[in-house]
Amino acid sequence: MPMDSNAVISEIKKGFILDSIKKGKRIDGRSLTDFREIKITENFIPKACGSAMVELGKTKVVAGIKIEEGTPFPDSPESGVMALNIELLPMAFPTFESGPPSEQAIEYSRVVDRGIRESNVIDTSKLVIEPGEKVWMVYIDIDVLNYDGNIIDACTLAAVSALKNAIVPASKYGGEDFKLPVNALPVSVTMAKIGDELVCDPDLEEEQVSNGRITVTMAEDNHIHAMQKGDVGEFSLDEIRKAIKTSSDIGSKIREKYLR
Amino acid sequence: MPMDSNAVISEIKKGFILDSIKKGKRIDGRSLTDFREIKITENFIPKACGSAMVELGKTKVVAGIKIEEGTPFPDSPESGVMALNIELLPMAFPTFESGPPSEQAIEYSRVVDRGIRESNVIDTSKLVIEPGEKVWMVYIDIDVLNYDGNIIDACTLAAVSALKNAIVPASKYGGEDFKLPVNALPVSVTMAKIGDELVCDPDLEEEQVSNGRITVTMAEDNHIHAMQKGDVGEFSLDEIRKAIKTSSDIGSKIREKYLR
Amino acid sequence: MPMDSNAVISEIKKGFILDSIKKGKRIDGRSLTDFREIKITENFIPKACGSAMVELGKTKVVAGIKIEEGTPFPDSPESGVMALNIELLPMAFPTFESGPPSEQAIEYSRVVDRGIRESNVIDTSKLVIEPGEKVWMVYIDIDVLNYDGNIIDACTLAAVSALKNAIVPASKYGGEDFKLPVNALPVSVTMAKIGDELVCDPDLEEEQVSNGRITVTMAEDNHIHAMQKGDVGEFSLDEIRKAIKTSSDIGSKIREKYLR
Amino acid sequence: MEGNIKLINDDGLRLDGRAFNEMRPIKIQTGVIEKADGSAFIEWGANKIIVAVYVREAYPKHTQNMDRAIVKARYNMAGFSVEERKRPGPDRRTMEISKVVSEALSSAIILEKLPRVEIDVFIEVLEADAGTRIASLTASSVAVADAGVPMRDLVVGCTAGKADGRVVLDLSKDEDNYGQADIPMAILPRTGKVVLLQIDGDVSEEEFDQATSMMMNAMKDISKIQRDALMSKYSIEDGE
Amino acid sequence: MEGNIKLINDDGLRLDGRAFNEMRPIKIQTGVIEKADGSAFIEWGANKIIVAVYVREAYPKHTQNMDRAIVKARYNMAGFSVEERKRPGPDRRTMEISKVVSEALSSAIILEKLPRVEIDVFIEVLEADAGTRIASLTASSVAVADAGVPMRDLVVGCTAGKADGRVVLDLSKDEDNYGQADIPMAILPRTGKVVLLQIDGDVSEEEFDQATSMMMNAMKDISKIQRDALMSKYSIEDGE
Amino acid sequence: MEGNIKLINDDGLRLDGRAFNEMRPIKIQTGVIEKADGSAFIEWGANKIIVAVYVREAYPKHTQNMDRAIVKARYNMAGFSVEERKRPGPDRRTMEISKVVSEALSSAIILEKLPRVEIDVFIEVLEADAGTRIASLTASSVAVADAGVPMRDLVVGCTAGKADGRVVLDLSKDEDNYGQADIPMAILPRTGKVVLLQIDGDVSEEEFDQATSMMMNAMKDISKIQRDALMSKYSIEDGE
Repeated sequence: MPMDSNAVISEIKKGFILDSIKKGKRIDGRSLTDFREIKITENFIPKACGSAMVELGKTKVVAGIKIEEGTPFPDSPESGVMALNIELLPMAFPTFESGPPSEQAIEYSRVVDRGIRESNVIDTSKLVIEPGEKVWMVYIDIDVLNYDGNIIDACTLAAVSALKNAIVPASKYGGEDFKLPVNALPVSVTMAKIGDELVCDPDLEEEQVSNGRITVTMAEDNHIHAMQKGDVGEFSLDEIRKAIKTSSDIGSKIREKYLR
Repeated sequence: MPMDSNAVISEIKKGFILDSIKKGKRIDGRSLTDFREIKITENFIPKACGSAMVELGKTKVVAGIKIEEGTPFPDSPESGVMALNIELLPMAFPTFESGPPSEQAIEYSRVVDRGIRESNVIDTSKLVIEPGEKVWMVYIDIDVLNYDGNIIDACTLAAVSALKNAIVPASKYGGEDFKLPVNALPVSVTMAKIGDELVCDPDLEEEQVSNGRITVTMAEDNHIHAMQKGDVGEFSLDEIRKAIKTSSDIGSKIREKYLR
Repeated sequence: MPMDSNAVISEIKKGFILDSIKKGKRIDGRSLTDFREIKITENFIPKACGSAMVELGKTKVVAGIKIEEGTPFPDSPESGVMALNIELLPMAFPTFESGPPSEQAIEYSRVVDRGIRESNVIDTSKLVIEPGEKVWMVYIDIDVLNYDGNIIDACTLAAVSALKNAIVPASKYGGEDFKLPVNALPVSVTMAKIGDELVCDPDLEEEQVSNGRITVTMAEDNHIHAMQKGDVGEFSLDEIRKAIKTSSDIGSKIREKYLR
Repeated sequence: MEGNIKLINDDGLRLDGRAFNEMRPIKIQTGVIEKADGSAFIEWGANKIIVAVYVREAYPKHTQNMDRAIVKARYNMAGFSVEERKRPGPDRRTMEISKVVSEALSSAIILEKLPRVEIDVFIEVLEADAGTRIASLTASSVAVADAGVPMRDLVVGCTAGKADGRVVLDLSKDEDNYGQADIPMAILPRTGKVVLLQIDGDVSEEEFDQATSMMMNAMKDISKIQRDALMSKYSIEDGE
Repeated sequence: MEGNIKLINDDGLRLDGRAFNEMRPIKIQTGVIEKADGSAFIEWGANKIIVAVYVREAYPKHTQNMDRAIVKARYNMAGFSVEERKRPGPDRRTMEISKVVSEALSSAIILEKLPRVEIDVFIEVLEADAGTRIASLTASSVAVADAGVPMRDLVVGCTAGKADGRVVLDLSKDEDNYGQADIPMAILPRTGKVVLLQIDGDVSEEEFDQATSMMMNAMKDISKIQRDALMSKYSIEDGE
Repeated sequence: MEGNIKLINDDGLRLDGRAFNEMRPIKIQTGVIEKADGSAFIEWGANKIIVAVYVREAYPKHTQNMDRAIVKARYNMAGFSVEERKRPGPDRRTMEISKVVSEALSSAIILEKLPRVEIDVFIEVLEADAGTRIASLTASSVAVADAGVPMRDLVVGCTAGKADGRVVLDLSKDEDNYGQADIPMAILPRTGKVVLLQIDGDVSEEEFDQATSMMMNAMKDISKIQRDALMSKYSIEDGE
């Protein structure tokens, strides 16, 4: 019963997926750059400071934000703190295990974190209460509930959506609540290399037959704020340039449709 | 050689125990409500702030108390701290392992803790040295040295006995030592369901043939301060009411005989 | 392929080593008290506060020192802190594993630590910045890169050499850098009992055929500051006295040649 | 467990407007985790909890009885589920809950029909608002049934407690924090047998009887919500 | 990633005197760990990193594919390797590096020639001065070859980034701390295919192109240093 | 290891009234842990330590020699055993003690008579008052014999040290804290061979000789206490 999320699927199924993609079409009918259906439920967890459930096809994640008072890091006394953590819950897939985060979960967390951090979604310099003493700590926790591929994009969408509706609970500490200022709306676009093609938003089966993954995260400025080549596999520079263009095109559309 | 403390014992022995209990008598001669012989050695560890060794038949536990200065929890600045921890030492039973506490050890700890905490044995509001800054931390550590069943009752007895003789070492911090004020003497009574009967203070073999355990902890007020249904098994409401009565009766006797 | 560092080597090889030692000579040509070639590269890690690479035959270790401001232990407010830690890196030997330090690594660390601490190499009372508040913390970390026997002596040499060239980075905190004062140059001499002989600086194969290890660490005062009988095996009092004399003789020579 | 917050007003109503014996609204939905063998999502007041069940071959351990299924529930709280952000990983409270939930489910599942099988019940509390252990168990029972595991009955649970000295049903967060007792309980409704029961606080025998009769009543309704959620999917075994 | 330190002076030179497209000096030595099957020591600017490789029988795990080798790189930092003393043990950053390095090496090793084999690559950073992941990978590739493992090609890596808004090669520590982007990349030089690539910061498409063409150029030289280090020891497989 | 507390008074007596070569009282009792194969309880001054031994089939590990028994002592301190409450779990000091105690016992047990056997020696320090490692080893040896494990001899131990610059026997807590050296030692009394020896502090060769001859003497008495505790239970093997 247990099946590895990295396992190779049956040769027949694999051939079927590859043949289809060679012809420019995926077995679920999508074009090579189509994302699956995206559904975002903002404020899914009303008691969190901000939250969103994102369904990307059957992939399902919930991001929740907690904002608390804390002390700044000694080397950046005039800066609030942002921490992002993805939990690949054992419920999400047969082979996911309880316990400390796997290398996979950590890689995903760090790629999503970089996309948000480097786009300056949150201006941490505005999250200082008392320089060197007290700052706002923004914890972004993301639960992966069902794993059907492309966790990075689902989590980036969920994190940004949750940040968009987040309230800093200053009244709890004697101040006045205020909306967390959000400066950018980065979108990550992840592509799998299958045969000689790059396909956007791979589902689990596509991930299993792919040779390498590439994620490009861009904000409204169409600059790259995070990029990650992942998994075993190789890309030519041309393929990478194409991936950047695709991210720019598709990412803009997703931003307009789902994040505005 | 290793034998699981939850393992089923031989069918013959099991039948023997069940038959005997059906007739209202246990194989060691006890009635259904009898406890095994109780032996309490107070002040067993003179260097601790309070201590007691309790032998309940062959079950043997040692409770020791350390009282130290510390900082209160942020959400209860005007309250001392009590922490109780049971260690099921690997020496106590062939299958007990070294390492972090098992679910079993944690359940036992929490049931004993609740019985003592909710009876207000210690009035933590009297353990404040400087509100919000400095309070007394009362650590109750209990070592289980030999496991022959009914750890909860042995540990509750040991903890209460140790608290009764505990001294707050204020002189170490420039004050004057004083006796830890003890406001209640809770007694827990644990019963195993064996066949259709409830038997008090089950030994290991009885635990192994039982279908469920129930613990009722009461103080002098004859109110329930902790109750816990444990292990796989089921009880009717009538059985539970009976368990409450038994705890009230037997617990009072134990309190008078061993804790006054 | 994996071979245990404690494993018994082939009976033929073992016989060969034993026979040779019985005749007062070791199979690599050394006399019973000879050390292997010692090579010390001081300041191997320029960015550390002090450092040294030590090669003892093929055994290779790197010691690096970091000195940082910190708070003293509550029970010694007028004393700086020294901490020494040996990592038996998994690269150093086929059976060494990643993860928390093994009992072996901890024993080695503690023996080396005691030799240095008890010789008062560092006068921690001079490492106080503000009594009770701020002191210098001296972290001595030692990486074992290749394990070919006698880690203790290699690490003691590396630690002392690194301390000798260590600079306290006070300018980082607004003061002026100064050389870490070093008061003693302890040398540890480790001997393996092979047959009826004690041989100095055993290599890995000699460790594998030995019956017990003994380390004697002395400083210029020719007093014992650390001694450790290690591994399974037994020594007569005469053998131990001989070990002390050998440490005194050989240790002095090593000190003169390599640490002055 | 005491405070100076008034939990029941002069009209006998609770802070959230409920009567002393009134439940918060409950909704259950099954089949919410596609990869799992069974799953359920429960909303109980502001509690939001998701449960997924995997049925798999048991990995043998020398101390374990392999002639019947092993049930392992793991109760976990999302970082954002509680007032103050929770660090990931189990703690003593969650480990105890995992244990009592596992045992309650074991009492309902026909274990001997599934030798060499492990039933993993993963519980994720997404939003916590008092009574999560019982809401978790109630949903777990539905998720186990949704996975097609043979059960003697669906475990159903409820909580009672004391607020301002009075026995009330289905404690709210404030009542849990400032009340005088907490009594979670779960039963197999066909026989009324109790498979989970804990008390902490101060409860007299009379109060215990009041609390249990209130809960027994309420559990009939909750039981119906469970069965509706499962609809045709679940058919009770002729067991026991 | 921003600061008020001036990283490039009026002559267009960087703080350490390098031109924008100038590498730091690199030295590689093999056979440095006697117990290991292969090893390499790299000095890259002030970085000092040692790598040892063990090739052993894979311990089977039920989820693992045994018809090809498994590559496990473990990147670790010595306590004294960085400005502030590092506590022993992995953290999130080192775990991510271990993963991307493992994957890059896996792309170069002919895994299917080594069924049931585990290739353990232990990386110890003795002194860190920006660019350790790429220096580690570059040395690891040499150490793997030194162990006689069949490879399609030697992985070679390089870093570019942005300092004072300008694309520069082989970031220094200050440029890493106060610059605007970090772009580590590694390729198989025979085909030019990219096996590791990460970006964080702010990089336009044009800047990306500048950075990659600078790195492609530099990697030719680094590749030569690798091959010289291996000398006769390494013979390229007629693979792929 | 230095302080301004005067440890020896003008009459040459120590703070607790003992002469320089006087032991604290020692009591040993066997058969104290019913579930274990062997056990012992030792009171040595104010030290209270309990040891239980389990003899079981060894779980094979690929690196282990299975033709002889493996001895695993685990030294643990109860939370209440020391001045400041100790957190549960091993630390570096307890791990070192576990190792040297295991090795000392291994030197006494006839390991080759018990192939594929693991001898687990669980040591719990209930009250600590200086000299716990030696008291633990002395009791462990009795507990191992109580379990019927074949031994060449009973390991017996003792501690000496320096107080106010003078060699004294069986250090007290104050002497341990404020003295100048600590010398735990253990032997096999039949041959006088040393199986445990550690020193830390400042000890000249002459002082070492004084200390060892004092300890050798004392160990005769301790040895007798061990044998009395075992009484008829223990019969020395005609080994070696």
